[in-house]
Amino acid sequence: MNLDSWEPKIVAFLCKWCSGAAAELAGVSRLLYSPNVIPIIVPCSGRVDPDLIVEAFMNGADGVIVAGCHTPSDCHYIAGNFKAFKRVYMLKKLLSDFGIEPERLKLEWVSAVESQKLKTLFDEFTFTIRKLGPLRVKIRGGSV
Amino acid sequence: MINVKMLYYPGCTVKRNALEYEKKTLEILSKIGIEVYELDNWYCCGAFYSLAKDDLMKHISGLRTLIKAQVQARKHGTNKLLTLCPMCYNVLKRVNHMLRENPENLDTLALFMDEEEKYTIGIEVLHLLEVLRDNIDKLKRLVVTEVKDVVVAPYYGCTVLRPREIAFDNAENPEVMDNILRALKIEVIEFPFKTECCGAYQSVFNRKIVFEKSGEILEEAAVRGANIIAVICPLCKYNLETTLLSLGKKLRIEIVYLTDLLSRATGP
Amino acid sequence: MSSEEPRVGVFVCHCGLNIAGVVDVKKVVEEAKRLPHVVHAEDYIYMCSAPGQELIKKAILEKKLNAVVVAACTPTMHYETFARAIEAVGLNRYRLEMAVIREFSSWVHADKKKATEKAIKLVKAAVVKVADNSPLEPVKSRTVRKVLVIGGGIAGITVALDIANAGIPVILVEKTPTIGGKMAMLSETFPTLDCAQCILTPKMAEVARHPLIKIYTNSEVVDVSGFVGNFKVKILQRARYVKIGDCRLCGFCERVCPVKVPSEFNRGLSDRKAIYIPFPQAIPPAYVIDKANCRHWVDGCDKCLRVCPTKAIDFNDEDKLVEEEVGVIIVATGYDLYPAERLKEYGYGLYRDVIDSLQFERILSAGGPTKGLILRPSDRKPVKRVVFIQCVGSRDINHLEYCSKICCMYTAKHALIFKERVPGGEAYVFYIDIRAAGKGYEEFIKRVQEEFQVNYIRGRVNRVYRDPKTGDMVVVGFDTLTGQLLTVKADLVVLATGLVPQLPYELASKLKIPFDKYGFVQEAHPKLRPVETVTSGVFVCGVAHGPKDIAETVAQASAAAAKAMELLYSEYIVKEPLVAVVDRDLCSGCRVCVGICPYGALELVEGKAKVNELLCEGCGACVVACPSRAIELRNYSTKQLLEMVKAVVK
Amino acid sequence: MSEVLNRVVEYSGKNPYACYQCGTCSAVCPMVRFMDIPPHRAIRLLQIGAGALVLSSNTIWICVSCMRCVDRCPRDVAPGVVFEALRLITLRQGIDKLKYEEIPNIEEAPTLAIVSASRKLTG
Amino acid sequence: MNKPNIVIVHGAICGGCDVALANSEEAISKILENIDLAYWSVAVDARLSDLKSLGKIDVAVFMGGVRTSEDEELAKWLREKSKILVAFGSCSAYGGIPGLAALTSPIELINLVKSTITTSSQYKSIIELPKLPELSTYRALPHVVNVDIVVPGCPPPIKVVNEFVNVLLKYIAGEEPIGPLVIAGSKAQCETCPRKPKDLSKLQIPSIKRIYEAKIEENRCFLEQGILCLGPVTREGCEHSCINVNMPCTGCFGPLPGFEDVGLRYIAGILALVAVEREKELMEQGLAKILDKLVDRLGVLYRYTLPRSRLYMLKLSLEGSEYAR
Repeated sequence: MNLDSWEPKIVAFLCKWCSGAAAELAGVSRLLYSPNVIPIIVPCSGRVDPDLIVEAFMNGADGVIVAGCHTPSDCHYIAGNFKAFKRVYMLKKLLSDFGIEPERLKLEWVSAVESQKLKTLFDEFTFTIRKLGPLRVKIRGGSV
Repeated sequence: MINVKMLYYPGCTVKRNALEYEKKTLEILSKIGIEVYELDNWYCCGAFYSLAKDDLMKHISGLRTLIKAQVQARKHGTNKLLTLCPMCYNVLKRVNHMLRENPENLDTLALFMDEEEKYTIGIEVLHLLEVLRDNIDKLKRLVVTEVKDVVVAPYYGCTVLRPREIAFDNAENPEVMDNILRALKIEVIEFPFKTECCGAYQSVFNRKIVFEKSGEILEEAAVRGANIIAVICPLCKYNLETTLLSLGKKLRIEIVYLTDLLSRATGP
Repeated sequence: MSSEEPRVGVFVCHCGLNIAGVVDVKKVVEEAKRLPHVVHAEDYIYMCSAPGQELIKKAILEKKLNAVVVAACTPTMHYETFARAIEAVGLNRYRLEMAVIREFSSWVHADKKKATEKAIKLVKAAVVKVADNSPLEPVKSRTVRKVLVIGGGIAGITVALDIANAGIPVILVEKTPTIGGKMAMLSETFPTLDCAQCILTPKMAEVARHPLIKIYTNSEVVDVSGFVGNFKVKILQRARYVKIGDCRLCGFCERVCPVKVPSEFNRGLSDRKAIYIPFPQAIPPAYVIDKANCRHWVDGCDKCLRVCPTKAIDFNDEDKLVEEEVGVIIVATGYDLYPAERLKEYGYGLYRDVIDSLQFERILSAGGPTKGLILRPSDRKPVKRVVFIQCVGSRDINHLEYCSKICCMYTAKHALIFKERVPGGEAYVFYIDIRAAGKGYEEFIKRVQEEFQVNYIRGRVNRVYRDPKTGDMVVVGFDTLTGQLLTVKADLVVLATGLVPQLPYELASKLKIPFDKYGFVQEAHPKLRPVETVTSGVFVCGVAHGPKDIAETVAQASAAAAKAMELLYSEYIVKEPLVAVVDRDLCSGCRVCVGICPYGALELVEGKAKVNELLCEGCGACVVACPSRAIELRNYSTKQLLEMVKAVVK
Repeated sequence: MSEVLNRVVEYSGKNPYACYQCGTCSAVCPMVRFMDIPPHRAIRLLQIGAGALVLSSNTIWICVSCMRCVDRCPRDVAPGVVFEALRLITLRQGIDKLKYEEIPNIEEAPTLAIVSASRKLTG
Repeated sequence: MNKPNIVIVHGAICGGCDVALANSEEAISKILENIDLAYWSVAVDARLSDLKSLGKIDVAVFMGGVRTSEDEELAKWLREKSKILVAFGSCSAYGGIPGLAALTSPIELINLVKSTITTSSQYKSIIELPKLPELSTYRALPHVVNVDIVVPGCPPPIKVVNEFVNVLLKYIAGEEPIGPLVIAGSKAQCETCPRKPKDLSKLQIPSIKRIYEAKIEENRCFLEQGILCLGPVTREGCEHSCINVNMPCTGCFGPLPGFEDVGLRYIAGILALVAVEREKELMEQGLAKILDKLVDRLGVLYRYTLPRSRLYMLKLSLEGSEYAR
């Protein structure tokens, strides 16, 4: 792979109510941020299956962001954010168990007004991934 | 009776200015079945807890004392470290607390120490008042004489009750000493100046302040009919007494260590 | 999932230059055309305009599209517009997806090439999702036209009356033996100085005689199940030992009762008997026996029973568990005062002449323990000098971090009434800031300061203690404006204690309503949905939601009533159908989903999980949690999300 | 932000900007009447970048770290801790505020008074 | 009629599977009756060369994981040669316990063995390790070649062994194998768990405990007692021999159909449920503290399935291994 032309691929799972709304606000506020981050809107950070994150890595993502509403009480679905926390916390540990940098996965709470925080998150995460370099995947995993 | 063991840290002032306090205290403790072991080669506690975040160096002497206690704790089979002087209590307990809250500081401090073993934050720092409070029933049983004609204003000073994270009673209206005295049938007055500042170490360079602060305490106690102020701190005692002298014995009031009163009630 | 092969149309909007200025829309169209399932793609300057919508409709009909992706702004802006457009030509609205290429691309990136690439990926994701979106119909259920109001203070009373007057039955549950709440304890109300009882008691009486309001006093809600429109609640009605209809309030029983205990209503400033009525205008108008203190259960005393002329006393009365079905629940559980004894420096609990604000209300009240005379509690000496201390507990990280909002005003009111009643009296108020933002409030404060010459001291109090000679309270404080240490001797010290919510944790979790870190109920949206909670069908009003005064409470209560009626106006509850569904063939009955669902929407029926579509809010926590992958979220299925992930990274 | 304020934040870990000037510290301070600047005003001066005025006052040297304002401060600004930082700014320049030879009663004073005073007033 | 033949071949194996097969009289007698036992080095004295000399193979049973180049070669040869290939036992099917070593490099493993050999020091310098076949990337059998039948279990219980032989006989009778067929249920252990609660209330996991830390109540769901049980993510079909002796399921029957990765399902479902009632009170730090009590993550989550996990696949693909598929 030509490292000069390499661009980090980053998927950001944003919950519809807080971080997704922050992304909309970032748009309305014309905050320029890293185009490497592609958002996928989900109902809640609690809807983000660890499988989705691994799927992203397996298909060539170099980093994954999960963003939800602030704990303890901002979650539109009462406590989906805590579920996301537990899942991401364990998945990060597993990633490092398997020898993959856990920094490639980031969980952040971003409220609907924190568009600036979202921008910073996207930019800084892109920078982090740029430093870590590409996560190369040649062939996909399969099943029986 | 099964004796409770405790390590004992006297500190400089007790050994230099308050030997009588120590003597009476140790007597009382032995009466209630507490065996104390004075730390061998005890070291300065640090005298005043440094409040700065970046000033870890100043906690070294406190830590060293705690490590000494840890070593001797194994020998005597107790992790309790008794203090009489409120300043020693304050510093040691706060160093202990700080290490418990920020264990990473322990690693930094360890860099300054070559000989000592690693501190496991297992020492429990106690002040005399806590020990007496926990043995109040035993104290009651020891009463042999009614201490007559004595009206006491309990005086706690600042350092056993502040800051909140090391306090064993509410600093705005503590009741530990009041309860101990009442348990021994000694008359105690309602005294709002229990924790008013006596002037502290200002006595070495600004005696005017000490006279004014301690004067207020003395006067309030006198107005409320006390003839004794019970203290637990050698510095408070010194400040109150020098102030009393400067007032020319106008007030008929005596400054007495708490344990002195206890030993009056419990007999020789 | 639709059974027919997806035929997707992609419509890329220029949004003038908003999108087209950065994103190469033509290229997006070209790329879209190459995607699987896509049979049509085109761009237009304003898709949301009438001609734009016509374009979509025409394409649907001509190309037999069965799914549509509009690549434009956010769905928040125009989902409804396009959904209606496709519905107009017979397509289900859930067969529409929007690719947000404006807010997520053209507006946030300057690099045209990268913005275009990203827009293409967003379109790809939308296409794979819409291809698998099921056409759905809204979920409907019949509603029970009845409302449960929890809490019988001014908030609960207002809600109950508003709703009952509109013809909907109300069940009002109150924990204490009477409705009226804290407002019944107040003397006068700011800023108009109306007598609280005079405005409240007629409302209480109206509640009592309203044919559509059923009151449960001495009662608590102990269980809640069901969902919006169909709640089932269990109410524990504690035994009163006095038959409400038979009691004639003659008071004979009270006179003969030998037990005296401090009166809750007068906050300990006077005594009551073990058989008592909290205050003369209590609703329901009947005595009550306080079992904990009554001697009947100790030594068989039955003096009251013997003198009761109507035989209203029944020692065999028992606690009852009542079940009710309601469509809406309104939480109006109110507040209590922060325990002032936690602030030892002020001597509350140590000195009888240091009292809290509600105690002072009782002293001021004509029906209170001193009949409205301002006497100090310790020796009933007339009070000549009062010190008020504000922010007792409030705005303090050691106690309550928040501002309790009403204390500035009620303290001013206290000071005013005191000055009015005690000619030549002196009043001092220690304060940090004066918060008097309300209609007529600032004027009221100014009046208190100018006309009544209440001495406002900007600063805090060191401590309060008693002068041993005079028995006066000594207040030592600091005036920050002059830098002076002040000592004020006073007959009485009144603490403006902060408010703490009273909603029990268990009840909140049964109602599935979140609360903030202080215990106040969290509203669904702080601006736009201030009386709704996140659980549909549960509303909140009054101090249970946050500190507020009577006027605000009443306004919020009426708002909650209106919201409840809006919900119950229709015979059916209609809900978004984006809910979870269980594949019962895959479910192994492990109960993980039941445990993880925050709404109690899942239960096990015959060993398999089942979703209650009316309770499910569609968060998807269970979908992820199901170890057997037996649960799917409609139109957010794992398969769809996996495909979307692939679409954006490959 | 002034240099003094920066240093205060660094040494003490407390944030003077959290102060809303309620005056609790000045009310509870046992030494306030001997200070030329009362504690709450010292914090205010830090907020407006006039930390130098506080440094040159006697306030920080009169404070005996009794911790009363630290316990009672409703905003955790903890003036008593801030003052320690201010003392250190001077002491770390090698300026001592106590001369042992001038202690009048050094023979009779309890050891802890002398040690404490040197801890607080010398570098 | 010419009897079809069967060969039983070993990869990396402890020998438990042989015992399990031999232990079932019914299975053995049915095999002997209907099939010609052409090769089983554990039971019938034979060498690998005997196997290689067989003209045809109808059924090949592979026990153990694929660890060495020799194993791999053998597996590929069997696939080519036999009509029906069976992955027998959890090692063969999912990787099994030796699969936990997959994350450690072969060189590290060899060095570890070398460093722990104990012998009197005077001989130490002259001791040499026997020549070992080259260790390669650890894989389960289906990972290397396609298999027709999977017989899970560590070792497979008698019931499963018997069922397997019945299936085998059907195939021999002419039914085409519709592989891969797993001789187990398609639902989770919870479906048949003897501890299934009567009232079917919601599941709550208060904390995480290791087995020695708790007095485990019998007849109560392990998870409710804070004991991590892999039942919800594991195929049913075993005889609950662990659960019946008050031990939680460790997952030897492998993942449920439809997803490969036991660990990911577990963190998504069961671990997300931990302390669910106290989330707001514990906050993130508190929850992290509880989750940290799961110390041996791989040993608990992937005891039998690590080589088949998606993260292992990802790792292999990152290393550029040809086995990442």
